[in-house]
Parts: sequence; C-alpha cells; structure tokens
Amino acid sequence: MNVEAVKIEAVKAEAVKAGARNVEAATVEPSEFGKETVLSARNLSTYYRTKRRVVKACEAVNLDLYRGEVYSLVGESACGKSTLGATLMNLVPDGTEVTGEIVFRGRNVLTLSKEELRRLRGTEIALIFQDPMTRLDPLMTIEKHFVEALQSHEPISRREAALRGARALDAVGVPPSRLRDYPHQFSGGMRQRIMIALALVFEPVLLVSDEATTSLDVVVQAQILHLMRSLKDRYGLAILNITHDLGVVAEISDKVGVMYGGHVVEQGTALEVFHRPAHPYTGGLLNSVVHMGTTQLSWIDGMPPDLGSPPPGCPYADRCDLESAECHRSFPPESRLSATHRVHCHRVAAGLAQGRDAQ
Amino acid sequence: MAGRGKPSSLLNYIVLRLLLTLPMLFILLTLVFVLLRVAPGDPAAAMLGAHASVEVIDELRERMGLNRPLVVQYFDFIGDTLRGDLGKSFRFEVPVWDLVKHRLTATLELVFFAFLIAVVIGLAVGIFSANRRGTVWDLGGNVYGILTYAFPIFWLGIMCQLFFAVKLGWLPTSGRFTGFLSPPAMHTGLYVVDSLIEGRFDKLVTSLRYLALPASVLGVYISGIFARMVRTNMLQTLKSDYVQAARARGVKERWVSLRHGLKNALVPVVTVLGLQFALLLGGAVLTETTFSWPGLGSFLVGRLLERDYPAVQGIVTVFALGVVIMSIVIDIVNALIDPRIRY
Amino acid sequence: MRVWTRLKDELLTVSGARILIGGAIVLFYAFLAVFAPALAPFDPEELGVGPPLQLPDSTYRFGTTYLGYDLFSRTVYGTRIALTVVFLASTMALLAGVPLGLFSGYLGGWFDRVAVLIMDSVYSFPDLILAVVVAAVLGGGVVNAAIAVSVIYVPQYFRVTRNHTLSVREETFVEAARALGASKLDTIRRYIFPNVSQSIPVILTLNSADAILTLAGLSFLGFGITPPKPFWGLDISQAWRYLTLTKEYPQVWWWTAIPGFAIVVLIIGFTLLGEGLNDILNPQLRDSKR
Amino acid sequence: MTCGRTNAGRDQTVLRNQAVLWDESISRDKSVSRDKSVPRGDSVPRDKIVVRGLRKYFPVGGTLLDRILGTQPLVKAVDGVGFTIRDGEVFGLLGESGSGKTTVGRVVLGLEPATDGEVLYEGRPITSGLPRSLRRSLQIIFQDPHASLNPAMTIFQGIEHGLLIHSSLNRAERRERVYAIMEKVGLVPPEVLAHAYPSGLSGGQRQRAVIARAMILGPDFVVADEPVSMLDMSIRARILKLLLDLKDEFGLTYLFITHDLATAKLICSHVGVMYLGQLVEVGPARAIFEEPLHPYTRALIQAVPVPDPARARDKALPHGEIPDGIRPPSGCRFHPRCPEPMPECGWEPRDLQDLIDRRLLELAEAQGRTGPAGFDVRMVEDEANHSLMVANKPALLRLIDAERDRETPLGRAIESVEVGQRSVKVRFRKPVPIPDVSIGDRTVRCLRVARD
Repeated sequence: MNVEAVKIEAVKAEAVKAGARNVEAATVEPSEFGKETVLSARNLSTYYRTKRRVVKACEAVNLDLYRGEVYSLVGESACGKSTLGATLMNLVPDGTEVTGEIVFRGRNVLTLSKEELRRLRGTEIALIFQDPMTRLDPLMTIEKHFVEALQSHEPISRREAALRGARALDAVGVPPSRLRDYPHQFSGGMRQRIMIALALVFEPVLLVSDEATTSLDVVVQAQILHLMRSLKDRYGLAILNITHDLGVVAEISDKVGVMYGGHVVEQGTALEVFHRPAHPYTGGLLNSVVHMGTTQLSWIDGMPPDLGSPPPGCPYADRCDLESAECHRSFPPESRLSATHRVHCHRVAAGLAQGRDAQ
Repeated sequence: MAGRGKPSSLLNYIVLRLLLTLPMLFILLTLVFVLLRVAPGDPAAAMLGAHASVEVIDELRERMGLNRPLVVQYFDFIGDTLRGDLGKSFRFEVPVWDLVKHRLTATLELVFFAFLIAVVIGLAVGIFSANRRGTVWDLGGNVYGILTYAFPIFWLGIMCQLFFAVKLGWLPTSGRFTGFLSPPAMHTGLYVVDSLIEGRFDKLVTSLRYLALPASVLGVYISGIFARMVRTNMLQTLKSDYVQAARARGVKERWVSLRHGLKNALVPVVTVLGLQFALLLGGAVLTETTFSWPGLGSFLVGRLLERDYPAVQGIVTVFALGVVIMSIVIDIVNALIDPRIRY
Repeated sequence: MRVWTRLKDELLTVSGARILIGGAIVLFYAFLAVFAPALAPFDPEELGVGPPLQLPDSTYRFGTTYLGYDLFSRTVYGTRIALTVVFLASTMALLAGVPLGLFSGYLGGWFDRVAVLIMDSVYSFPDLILAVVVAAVLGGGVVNAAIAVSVIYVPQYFRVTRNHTLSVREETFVEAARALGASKLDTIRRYIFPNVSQSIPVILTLNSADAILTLAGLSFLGFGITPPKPFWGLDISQAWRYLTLTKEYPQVWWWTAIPGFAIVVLIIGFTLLGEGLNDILNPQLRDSKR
Repeated sequence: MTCGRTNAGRDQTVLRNQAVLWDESISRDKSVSRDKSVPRGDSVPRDKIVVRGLRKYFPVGGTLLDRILGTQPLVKAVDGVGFTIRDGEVFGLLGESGSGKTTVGRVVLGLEPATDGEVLYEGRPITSGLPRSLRRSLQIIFQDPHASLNPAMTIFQGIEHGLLIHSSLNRAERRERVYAIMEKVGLVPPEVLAHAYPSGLSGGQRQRAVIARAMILGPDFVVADEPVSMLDMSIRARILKLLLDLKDEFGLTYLFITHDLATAKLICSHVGVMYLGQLVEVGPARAIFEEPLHPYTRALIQAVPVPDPARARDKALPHGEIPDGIRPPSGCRFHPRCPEPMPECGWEPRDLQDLIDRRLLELAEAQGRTGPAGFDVRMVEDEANHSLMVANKPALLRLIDAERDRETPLGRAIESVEVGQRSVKVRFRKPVPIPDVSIGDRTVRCLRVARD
C-alpha cells in the first residue's frame, strides 16, 4: 500500500512537471498499481553526437513496464524506437549522451558498472533480435551457445548446462536432440526459437524483442508471436516489443507506445490506442495499414522529420491536418486521458482544458 | 530448411582436393616451361654467353634436347617432373634433385622458424590491438605493421647484421653452422632436429644461434602483415550480429573476443596464412642471400646468375610443388574449422 | 564526384590524416623525380666524381661509394627509376588485370574457370621468385624490370576486380539493367565497372608500395635494374657486396642506410595513402566510428 | 481521424497530358512497333500472359564432388505452375518465402531461363528469352529500393538508360521524357531530384525512381515483386495508389508478387497461392478470400495479423515451416503441416521422424526427463521402398502402434510394419496423385476438396 501511495505521488509530480493540469481528472485504475513494475524510464533522452551535429534520437521519454505485460513500442524507421530500446538496456555506443533515469527493479541502469550491467543482461534482462540467421555463431553448436551463456553467469558444469539448454529448447518447441547441431542446420523460425530459448534459460524478468519477428514469414511469425504470448503467461515476463508492424502490435500487446520523431507521442493500453487513438499520427498510421478489412488506401503525406535538425514544436506539425500556430512553437505537454492513456498533442490538451472549463 | 548434415568422409574430401590440385600443378609447370624455354629465345646461347661459337652452342642444344620440337620438349618435361626427375644441372652435371634436397631442408628450417615467430608475434599484436581498438596500443600495432612492411627485408637483414652481429657481436653474421664443429648427422636435414636426435646440446645451441637472425628477420617481416590480418578480421567478427547477441546475453568480454572473435577470424586468417607462405618463400630468397644461408632461394639466385637453366627449372618446380601442398593443407584446415564447408 | 565530396568530409579524420601525410610523401618523391637534374649536383652514373667512400659532408651530402659515385645524386635520381617502373608496371597490370577480371566475373562459364585457374596459380606462386625468374630471363633495364614486376600484379588486379564483380553482379540493380534490355557490354560499363572501380585506387597505391619493394629486391639480387643505373636497391646491393668482401662493416654505414631510408619512407607514403583511401572508398570495411 | 488524402484530381490531368506525349513518341522510336491490332476496350479481354507447366530447378549445395560432376541436388523452386493473366488484370502471386513466387516472376520476364514449360506473351512464346523488341513491353519493379538502383548513376541516368537502349531520341527529348515520367511518379521537382544519387533519396523516393525506370519504356505488363514490403507503413499506401493510378493510365497488367494477403485482397483481381513451387489455389481474388478452399490458403489468411487487439487472439496455425525444396514431401506437399490431412495425402517415412521428434518431446515432458539422452533415434531412409529403418526399436513400435490405434491419418497410411532383427521396416501406402480440381472459375489442388 505504501508503495502505491508513493507511486501515485510520483505520477502526480511527473504530470505537474510535464505541464498537464488535469491530474485530478485522471481516473486512477487500481489494477494499474497492483502489478510489479519491472522497468521505468523517466525523462529519458538519448543524443548521438556525430561530427557535425547532434541527433536527438529520443527525447523526454517516460514509460513503465510491468510484469506479465507486453509493451509494444511502435514507429516507422528512424523514429528512435531502436535507440530507445538500446538505451533502456544501456547498450548505446560510447560517446552517446543519455540523460534521465532508468530504474530496473530498484536499480538505476545508467549508473551501473560495466560488470554489473553484464550480469544483469542475460540473467534478468534478455534480448532477442531481428534476423535470427546471423545471430548465432556459425562455428559453435547450439549446445556450446548454452554452455557459454550459462557459464558466463554461474559456475556450472558443461553437462548441467547442456541439460538446461535441452530443457529450454524443449520449452520453445525445438527437439532437444538437435542440441549438437550447428546453426546453419536450422531454418529461420527454428533459429528464432533457439534465440528465445537462449534468452529464457535464466528465466529473466524482462524480455526485449527488437523486431524479432520482422524477417519471418507470416505463418512462422504467427507461431513465434503465439510462443511469446504463452511464455509471458508461463514465466510472468515483462516484454518490451519494438516493432514497426501494427498487426504484430495488436496481436500480442497489453500496452502500446507510439513513437514519432524521437518522442513517445501516445501511449496507453492496446485497446485505447487502437480503438480511441488521440494523436493524429496514431490515427494516420492506423489508417495507412492495409489489413484484411481495408477497402480504401489512405496515407500520411509528407516525410518524417530529420532527427538531426528537429522542428521546434511538435514533430508531427508539418504533416498534421489539425495543426495550429502553437504546434509549430512548442512541444505539446502530456495530456492524460485515463490512468494509462497519455498523449502529447496541443489539440487534445486544449480540448481537455475546454472540457474542464465547461464543468 | 536446412536438413541435418550428413556426415561425409573427410578422407574423400582430401582425395578430391588432391585431384583438384592437378590442374593447378599442371598450369604452374606449364608456366615454368614457358618462362624458361619459350620466352628467352635460345637458352643454350644464353648459358654459354656471347662469345661461344656456333658449333659449341649447337652441341649444347643437341645435348639438352633443345633442337626437338617445343611440344615434345614440353611433354618430356611434364613427364619427367611427374616421375620425380627434375633434370640435370648444366653447371654441376648432376641431377638437380641431388643438389636441391639438402638445400631444401635448410630453407624449410628457416621458413618453419620464421613462420613460428610470425604466428606468435602476429597473433599477439593482432589480438592485442583489436581488443584495444582506437587506443595508443592499437596505433602502436598499426605502426608496427606499416614499419615491418616498409623495411625491405634484405635491408633489415643487413642492418641487423651490422647491429647484432658486428656491433654487439651476439650472433654470427652469416652462414648456417660454424666451421669449428661438424654439423649434426643428416637425419631430417633440419639441424635443430638432427642435433636433438644426436643428443648434442652444443650443436643445438650453435644451429639455433645461426638460425636466430635470419629466422627473426623473416618472421618479423611476415608478422606485421599477419598482425594486420588478424586485427582486421577480428574487428570484423567482433562487429557481427552473433557477437552482439552474445554480449547482450551477458557473455564475458574476454570470451566474446576469443571464442567468437578469434575463432571466426581464423577462417580467413588461415587462408591468408597460405598466401603468406608464398610471401615467406619470396622473402626467404632475399633473407638467404643476405645471410648466406645455404638454402634453395640463394641457390636459385646463383643458378639464375650463372644461367644454369635446367637447374633453375628444377628449383622453380620444387617451389611450385611447395605452394600446391600448402594450398591443400590450408583447405583441409579450413574444412576442419568451419562446419559449414561441405565436403 | 561522389568520391570528392566524401573526400572533403573525411580529410579531417584519421584516414584523412593518413591521406595527407601519405600524399605529401608521394608528392615529395614525385617532385624529386621531376626536378632531379636541377637538384642533383653530379651525374649519378659518372664514376669517381668524388673520392671513394667519402663521409657525408657539404659537397657530397650523402657521401660517396667505393667507386666514387655521389650518393646524393644517385638517391635523387633513384626516385625517377622507382616511380617510372611503378607507373609502368601498375599501368600494365591494371590494363590487363581489370578488364579480364570484369569479363571473367560477369560472364562466368568456362572462360571464367580457365582464367581463374591460371590467375590463381600465378597468384599463389611466390611473387619474388616469379619476378626474379622473369627478370633474369628478360635481362636488365627499366622496361624489362617493369614487365617482371607487372607479371606478379596482374593476378592481383584480376582477383580483386573479379571478386568485386561477382558480388556486384548479384545486386538487384544489375538485374534491373537486364530487365531494361541493356547489353552485356553496356551492363559491365555502366553498372558493374563504376561500382567495382572504387577499389582500384586502393590496390593501385598499395601495389605501388609492393612494386617498389619487389623492384628493390630484384635489384638487390642482381636483376632488374643493373649498374650503373641509379637505384636504391642496387646501391644497397653494392654496399652489401663490398661489406661482405671487406668486412668493413661500421665504416660505411651511409652507403646502405641512406638508400634504404629512401625506400622505407616512400613505402610508408604509399601505404598511408592506400590505407587512407581504403577507409574512405570501402566504407563497409571501415570500423564504425561512432 | 482519417488522415489519408487523395489528390488524384490534380494528378489525372497531368497523367492525361503525358499520355499524349507518349503515343507521339512511340512512332518515332526505332524499335519494332508494338502489336496494337486488337483495340483496347475490347469486350473480351485477351490473354496477356499464359504460363503452362513452368518448372525451374536450381542446383544448390552438394559436396565438392557433386559440384565438379554437376550432380548437385536440385531445388525445385518452381515445379509445374500454370496460370493465365488477362489484359488489365492485377494477378497476385501469394505465398511464403521459399514458395517460388519470385522465381516465377523472373522466369516470366526472361531474367532466368525456364527448366521446362512455356510462357506466352500475347500468344507469342517467350520462354526461350525475350526478344529485344519486347523488353520494353515487359518490365519489373523490385522489392528492395536500396539495392535496385545503381549507386553510381544519378536518378536521371538511371531512368534515362532505358531510352538510350530502346529509342533514338536526342538529348533534349530524352530529358523531357525523363522529367515527365518523374513528375508522374511523384518525384518532384524533377530538376532537383534528377541529379541526386540514390543514396540521397528516401526509401519511398527510391521506389518511385524504380517505378519511373520501369515506366519510361511504356510497358504494358509489369511484374511488381513485393514493391512495398520494404517501405514504411505510412508510405506503402501511397506507392500502392501510384501503382494503381499508373495501371489505369497506361492500361497496365500486373503480376503482383506478395506475401501480404491483405494488400493482395485490396488490389488484386485474381490470385494464385503458391506452396513449395506449386500453385495450390488459383482464381478470382474475391472468391478465394471469401471462401478459401485449400487448407494452406486458409492458414495463410488466418495468420495475417489483425490490427485490432480486440479481435486478434489465438488461431489454429499449421505447425512447422515450409520444408526443403530439394526433396519436397511426396503427394500433397502441404500434408505434413496440414491441419486436416487424410491417409491418402502422401505420407512417407520421414513424416515419422517429425512425429518421433514431437512425441518424444511430449514423453520427456510427461516423465520430467531432461537432457538429450534417449532422444537419439537414428534412422535410415529407404526411398525406393517407401520404408524406414530405425535403431530404437521398442520406442518406435510403441509410437507406431499408438498412431494406428488412434487412426490418425498417418497411422492409417501405414501399410505394414516388419520387425526385423535390428530394424523396423515401416511401409506406407503409395501416394495418390493430387488432381487439380476446377470449381467455377477457380482451381484447387487438394485431395479433400476433390473428394467432396
């Protein structure tokens, strides 16, 4: 209870800082705070310095991951989603400027030493990537991959490590008899399963999937998504799913964050984001997806902003149908539409303020 | 979907690989033949010099079989070589193989120790600078690579003679063995090994002392290039996706660099090593000349200067065989390292 | 054009520094070669212009040899021979190796197989031994030396060009050219060659360094450039012969040290230039810089 | 919330102007004029492309000896495919990667010689390669806009090259033509973009350049090989719209290759579904999407992600992955993955291997056994006899008995089990040839459908 109270205070303070005046209006759903927070980011920014300019790959991001939930970060190419993922794991290249706070189970990831980080990765946080074809060492058998990963974190015999590897393969639907095979003897879907098995062998708390199903075929993709969902339920994983594919997002997500121009412009539960999108970009993106029910093509005109020289105001203002002068001047504050649904849009903020005045 | 690999016989592969080198051997032999019999006009005249009379030259042509059609000469040459007959030296009038064999062992000894030195230094410097990429150490490795490459090997040899042998007097300037001791009895032809077989420690030390300078010069010369290859290939594999994935799994950095980085870098490096072997043989010619090492290389230079073409032909054929054998060894080693190579 | 815009961006980086230093060294040697007659005080091929084995002083700035050649003049004139041979050898090797590699790689088939077999055999043969035999058979002289050197580089250009062609050939844009109905020659000329040619300046400079070393080695062994032509490798060879005969090792250090130094600096120049170019022109080989 | 904008109105006028420019120029070109004898707008659409019994095998892998002797195993990338594309249709070729759909496109365009079968373009056989005069009529748009433009050519040079090959236009005329087509595909302003290199353009712009390069020759049949799959979501629709506009404008016929069923449903008039080098279902798009008959078509449609979290949940998916094309499953190629197979579908010894893998897994789970011990079942396949030998006898026999008792399709397909001294010989019944069944205007290759 105490923890929850602190959390509520923190959320309020956060909201005040962001300039939202509708804290009281936000209805706090108790279920939201009954879950264990695995990772939370506060005011997180990542800037890459290149020779001539600073690329603001992600800016002032706030998000929370809970146990047993899939949080999907969705956006188009070069919107900063992969950078955000790398930042959360503290896997950014040297010389990158990261400000803000990332708390993983009570520890600030940004201040951990290299060795502490290494221990964290693999044991508590696991990553799976796009393109499983190149993610396994071609000269090592699958068994050796498991032995290496396990021995990096605990004193364990080769035999025992192999046994645990077999069990992990078992859990993801790869016959354990193939432990002695080399990566090139597996198909793409099988390799992605092996990657997941390698990620799960320590029973981590957080699984980060960076476009892990992108290069797979529809059927295999659906199989892997199904697997990820069932593993989430079985192990109580928190999953951060970074993807550009809205179909995939809808398939497995509990929460969704939409990134645009380095900002998380809208986040909420999957239902909120897909059924009641508040940000014009989210709406545009949803409309541009061709799905089985699509009868007419629609799209968003214009191009995404260059993160090296972002516009001063809302990054979407240039492409937005509903932009006003204010949109070009300042980045919109966070508006809370529910305990989970938040959006950065001047129009929404103005609408909320009007509504309150009317009351 | 890639099926389960069927284990097939490595022996079959080796046999096949040997068969495949036949064309290469054939082409090299043809090259040798073309170089020495076709291009220069009349070898007999060249061998005897400008002042020889026509009769003498004709007699020599007759004796060497040069008056027969080229095609016949060519097939004779190929046939003789395949039978192990390398021809007869014009100058010494003995079979070339008799002249070549103990010089070959001298060269092998030199090349082997140089190779050893090159691999040790090359691996050490390469791994070291790859792991410390972008630091002063890396720069040092880079400078080492450029300098060892830029020094002409014979010049480096002379400078080392002047410094270590003449100025400091630590090591003998040239030759393979001292005149005060009789060389070890011939078993393998490698003095170091033969000394051990004979159990004579003094002979071992002497042969190592004579070997030290030429082998080090040749080894250092190759080590620079080798270090660069190791570094480049390691950096490349360290950037690869599976290395990133291993890091993300929290695998210790030292394991990442050695197990994934080095092992995967070895495949191209071993291939390059094979090519280095050719470089090593070229370097051996210069080193042997500089240090008066009684090897095949310096012998070749001597035969060339004396225009003893039959001997030259024999020696070059031996070099060609060495290259062919090395290429087979490299392929087999790679097939053993890399499970993806299907035999 | 693209190369130049990229060059401009890169000149201030590490690879840029390499190019600048390497380029400056090579240009300096080129300058020496062009203005050798003005810079050299004596005829490099004339005997006894000074006393034998004179230590470097104000008249004989690099000293003299046993036969009284002026070493400074010979060193300066040596650049002429070095650069001429390099230029000739590279041009010959380039003209033979690159087109052959392009056609062999693009056309494939039996032509490719035969070409690869021959070129690989030559390539795997020890460079110097091949060059020595060719040089010995052809006899001395600048052109013959250039031919001897070029023989060993043809397979190198061939290999690099062919391998690059093979990878470019698989690119979709080459298939697009076929879909447009472009002829084979047109495809090679407009689609393959421009993409393959990027690696040529790199091997050209790196091979130049190698060619100098080979030429020096040849001359040291007594082939290629023959006396009295002024060339560094030859001077080292003469000095070495004198040393081994007379055992007067420490007394005549300049005779070997100075020509050797001339070689080392030029090699470093070419190597730095080549590596710098490689960094810029082959970005896929470049280590990430972020 | 709709952010889609349609600016077709303006485009239309531009298109019309350009179209006139086109007809004018064609008569001036040096190449053979195209066959225009059949007027457009004919009530009965002609067959634009007819493909019959097309096969394409690639040698792949193999041992060193195989490579020397040319006895490498063959991947049957396309193994007997036939369909007809009528004038003005958008024919969608659907399937997972490895199904051979891209190979079909390449063979149809003559970019790859066929192993067997024939391709007719407007009744003319073009299987043995496209005559030069037809090159301009058949064009292709590639999947990866980053790889399909020559990085060493400017956009202008890239688009212009087709004109250099096929026309005798002078420099000014070519420029006019290139700028016109650039404007039409939305590369504006052409004066600026024409001199950029591909590396200076965004993915969407590059794909427009690829389209412009194909369109400048005035083709009437275009193979679009996954033209939008590598583009961002918000750009895809724009490029698709462009392709549809160009089709209307030039009267194009498309062979649209895609793995994205939703896109195919939206823009294709007819579709063919491919699996392992064969067509399993062909017909009008509407009918196939409304009532898919082949189990594989059904599976594909099911697997399409639905961008609605309220509806996207569990589905019955085929297990496993598309198998190796070197030795495709016998009988119906889909039978090992099929959710509703029959005993006659072509069961064979290696299906038993899959079964063993799966059953032993279950066994291990149930007994709490860990580790690879005991899983090592070595089998020797005897292809000729359709039988199989195995080392771990009792386990296999139990498994086979269970399958037969439960009367699973596989179990019923087992004809006999001979228990030898050291081996078990399992004989399966011979596979039944799977017929192509025509139902209305569509064709399905499935035994179950044929029986019904």
